[in-house]
Amino acid sequence: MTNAFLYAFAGIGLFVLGLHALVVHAHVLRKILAVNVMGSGVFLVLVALARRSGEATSDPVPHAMVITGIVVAVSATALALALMLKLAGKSGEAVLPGKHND
Amino acid sequence: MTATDYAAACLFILGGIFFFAGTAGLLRFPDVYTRLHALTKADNVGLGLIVAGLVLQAESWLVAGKLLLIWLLVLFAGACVAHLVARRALRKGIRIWTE
Amino acid sequence: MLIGLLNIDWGVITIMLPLAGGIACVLWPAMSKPAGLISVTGVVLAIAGLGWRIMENGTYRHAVGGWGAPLGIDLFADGLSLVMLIMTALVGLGISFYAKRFFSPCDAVRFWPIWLLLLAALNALFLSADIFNLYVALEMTGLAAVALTALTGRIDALGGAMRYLLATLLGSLAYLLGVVLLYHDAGSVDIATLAQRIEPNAAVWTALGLMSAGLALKTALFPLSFWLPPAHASAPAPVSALLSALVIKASFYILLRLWLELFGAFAEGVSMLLGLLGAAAILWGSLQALRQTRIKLLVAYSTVAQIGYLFLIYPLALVSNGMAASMAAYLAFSHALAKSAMFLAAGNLMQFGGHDRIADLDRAVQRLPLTVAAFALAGVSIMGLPPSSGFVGKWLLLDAAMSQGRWDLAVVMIIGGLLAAGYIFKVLGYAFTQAEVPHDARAVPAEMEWAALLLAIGAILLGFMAPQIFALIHPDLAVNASEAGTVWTA
Amino acid sequence: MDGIIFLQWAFDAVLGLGLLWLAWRALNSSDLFKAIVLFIAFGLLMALAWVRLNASDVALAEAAIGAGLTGALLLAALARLETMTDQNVSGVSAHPAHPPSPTPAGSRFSRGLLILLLSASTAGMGYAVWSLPSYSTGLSMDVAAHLDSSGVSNPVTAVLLNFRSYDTLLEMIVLLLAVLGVWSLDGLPPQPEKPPATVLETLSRFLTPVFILVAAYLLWVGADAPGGAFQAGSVLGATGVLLLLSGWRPRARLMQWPLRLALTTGAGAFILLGLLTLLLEKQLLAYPVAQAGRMILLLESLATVSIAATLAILFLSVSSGHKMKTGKEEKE
Repeated sequence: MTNAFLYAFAGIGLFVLGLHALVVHAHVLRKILAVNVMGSGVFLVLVALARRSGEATSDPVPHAMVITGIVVAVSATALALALMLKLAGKSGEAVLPGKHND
Repeated sequence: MTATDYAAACLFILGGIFFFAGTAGLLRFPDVYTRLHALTKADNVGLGLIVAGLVLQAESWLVAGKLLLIWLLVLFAGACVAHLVARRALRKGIRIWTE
Repeated sequence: MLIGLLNIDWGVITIMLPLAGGIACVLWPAMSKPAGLISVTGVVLAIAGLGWRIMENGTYRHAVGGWGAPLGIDLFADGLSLVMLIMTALVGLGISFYAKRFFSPCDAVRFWPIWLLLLAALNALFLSADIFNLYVALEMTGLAAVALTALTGRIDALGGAMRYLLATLLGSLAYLLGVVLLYHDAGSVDIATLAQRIEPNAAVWTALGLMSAGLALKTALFPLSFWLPPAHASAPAPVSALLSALVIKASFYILLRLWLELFGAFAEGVSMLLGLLGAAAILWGSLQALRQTRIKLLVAYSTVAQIGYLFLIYPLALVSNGMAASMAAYLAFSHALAKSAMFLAAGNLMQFGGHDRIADLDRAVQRLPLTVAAFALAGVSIMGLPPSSGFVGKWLLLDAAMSQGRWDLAVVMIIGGLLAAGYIFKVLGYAFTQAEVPHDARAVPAEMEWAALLLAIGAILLGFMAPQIFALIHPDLAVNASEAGTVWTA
Repeated sequence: MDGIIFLQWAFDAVLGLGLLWLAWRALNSSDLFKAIVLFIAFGLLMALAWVRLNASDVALAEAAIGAGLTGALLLAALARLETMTDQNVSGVSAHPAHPPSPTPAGSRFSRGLLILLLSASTAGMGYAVWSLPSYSTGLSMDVAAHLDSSGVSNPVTAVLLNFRSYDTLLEMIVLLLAVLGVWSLDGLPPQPEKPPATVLETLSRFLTPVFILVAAYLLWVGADAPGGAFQAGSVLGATGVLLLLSGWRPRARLMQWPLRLALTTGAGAFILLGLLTLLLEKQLLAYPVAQAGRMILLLESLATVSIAATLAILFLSVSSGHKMKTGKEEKE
């Protein structure tokens, strides 16, 4: 079942696209989107590779892990958005203040 | 393949054509109102045809009922959301396209 | 009676007690402070119980749900986990008593539940034997730490917390991708099972790279340390102490555990790289600390430098002399005590003068003698002067470097010590001199001064405890360590 | 049947490329609103990918949480951000365009270096995935062997609520931490309330009972089929979001201890049950086989309440300055 590898490669592509956006963009909302895309990529690799031995074996453990991961991701996103709003409320823009050699 | 399978396949293809037309309309129509028109009309019928095809193949009445429920919910939500989008567009003062 | 106490499953209690305490704080906010103090004290007792059990029965293992690895999740504790837990409990206790007086009632209601959940997350992390469970514990730790960083709501704290959150999420995701590769390579997420099955192949090497990079980012190893100074310097003082003393040790511990159990056997080249980055961290962090004009930023950059020492263990001790676990645990413990004392002392100085500008300390030594003493004693350990624990830890590293002919690393360590002396005496010097503009001074509660001082004294006393700590982790190597512990008297 | 296999291949390839293309567009479009809408579309395609990978449980969770609630949170945050930046700083306008500005340090050289590094790591990770042993059953055999004594017949639910229930306990704490973190940031200026559209009100009035029914169904069916606490909780949470959008606000008394109880009940039930089993069975969260099904249903029901309350309250906090009463108001 090589189709599983197709999704696994797509997952790696998403991870790298997200990483690129996380580094390149200054706006915090874009960085939050980027982290979410990276997370989706990791989850995709996790579930897709569980199917690489064929249809017969469906491993439920990665599925459960991804559900856990999705819930962690939405929690982190909510906290990040609230922080961004508070930061924008104080500084007037949603970018990270002061560059520290990054 | 049995006769119902062929009938279902025809319904799927027909539904697919409606989806395609709706999407083409969404991309090609000139303003938000006509696009909404293309989207909701075509998608409702398209989804209806596909649901009809699936109902033909359904194993039990329970499954068929659930499929119908899905279609009704999509119809309802689609109508409401289209209304909301159109109203917001009108409030924002987006002109209706006229030739 | 005593045997009954021994049978209690103390390891589970160390996690469930602070969780229950945190939930109690959410349900009854008015009871936050007493619930918090009771939970933290309870955790200290539970860890004492766990330590006793480990000394009696050997390593601790608990199959959650009764399934056992690899299907279920195992809790596991050996000497290394135990020392990290003791570090968390003692430093956490000190910081809790400081926080009791530090926060206003409305901040206290927000601080205690998050701190208790953070404590539970740290205990869960040090007790976990499952790499996916470690990911969940790591995310818990990260979210709690970010929430605590932003507690003041000041703009610098918000910026620091935002940067910290993005860095910590990126680090966790890289770690998780490593977990994914290991699971699909070896079919398990249990560390012991993985250790039997893992062979050095492309997937394992990639997992090694991803996990090391992600955890190094979360531990703030130079040059991935950009997020640390703004976050640690802008948080409220007890939170800075928690972050620098405990939170960065969590990701460091996972990395060390993975190297000890899984990667250490074949990844010598990468350990050299980690060591070089550690050396760079010592020099860069110390130089930056020397340049700072505010105490909290100075202490934060000092953390960047001290993390460097922790990573020198990889080339010096992981492969060659098998002392890596005990040296790392001892150094981490020593740094946790000294650094928490320093941040708490800095908090006292800020409360006292209303600012943390080093140049305007204005004879703090006369008005806050206990706080300045705490800073000085913690500084002795950071500089690595005898008889402090910092001396013993760094002497062991230096000894390992010289016996292996790594003169470059030895020189870096000595320069790092001199630079540390420079930045600590810079603060102490201003504490003795009069500022040009006299300041109003506000009273600092005695408990806050004593909390800092006791932690600093702990950092010194740990120097005398080296043989015991080493014996906990490597019973067979204890002789070696007792020589190390007594070397300064010779 | 070669035709079918080819069609499947083509479908998977188009879906994979579509995911990458949507992600790229979402991350690099010039308008933030457009970026978020593309991200939601990306989430829906992800749900489709989960279905293709035979992971229906994940597909449900992704559609409800990944695309639905995350999307609602993002849009609400963007709306607040725009009013806030418009009010506070005259020069900085959020709308219409936040051009995807490069970081100031981004010279052409460092750009090139970044692209080079990322391409190299893509190749490395791709090779690592490709070189994995081609046959692996993971833990599926272990799960299958013990499924009968887990109390449920849906293996994913068995893993989440029994074999690895400790992960789920910690995950409930992560959700609680998100709420505590958001609350501790209070003091945002409240969003002026807009009168909701009547259509939205009708919609929510009609859909609320349907959603509650669906949530209960998902919770119940989770024992044997795709579904369970997370899917049910997120549907219920979405109901809350819809009600909040149509102008409903919980009464102040409801925001006190009833809300606190709802937020903590899932984690609290896990802890109490854990301690009970520790006392009786000497193992944390080890259910007696005969009772396992009932205990899982109990835990899932309470977890559903907590998840729904958490997601709805996160949306409320992000979308309006409507903050929860923290203890300090109670004291003052």
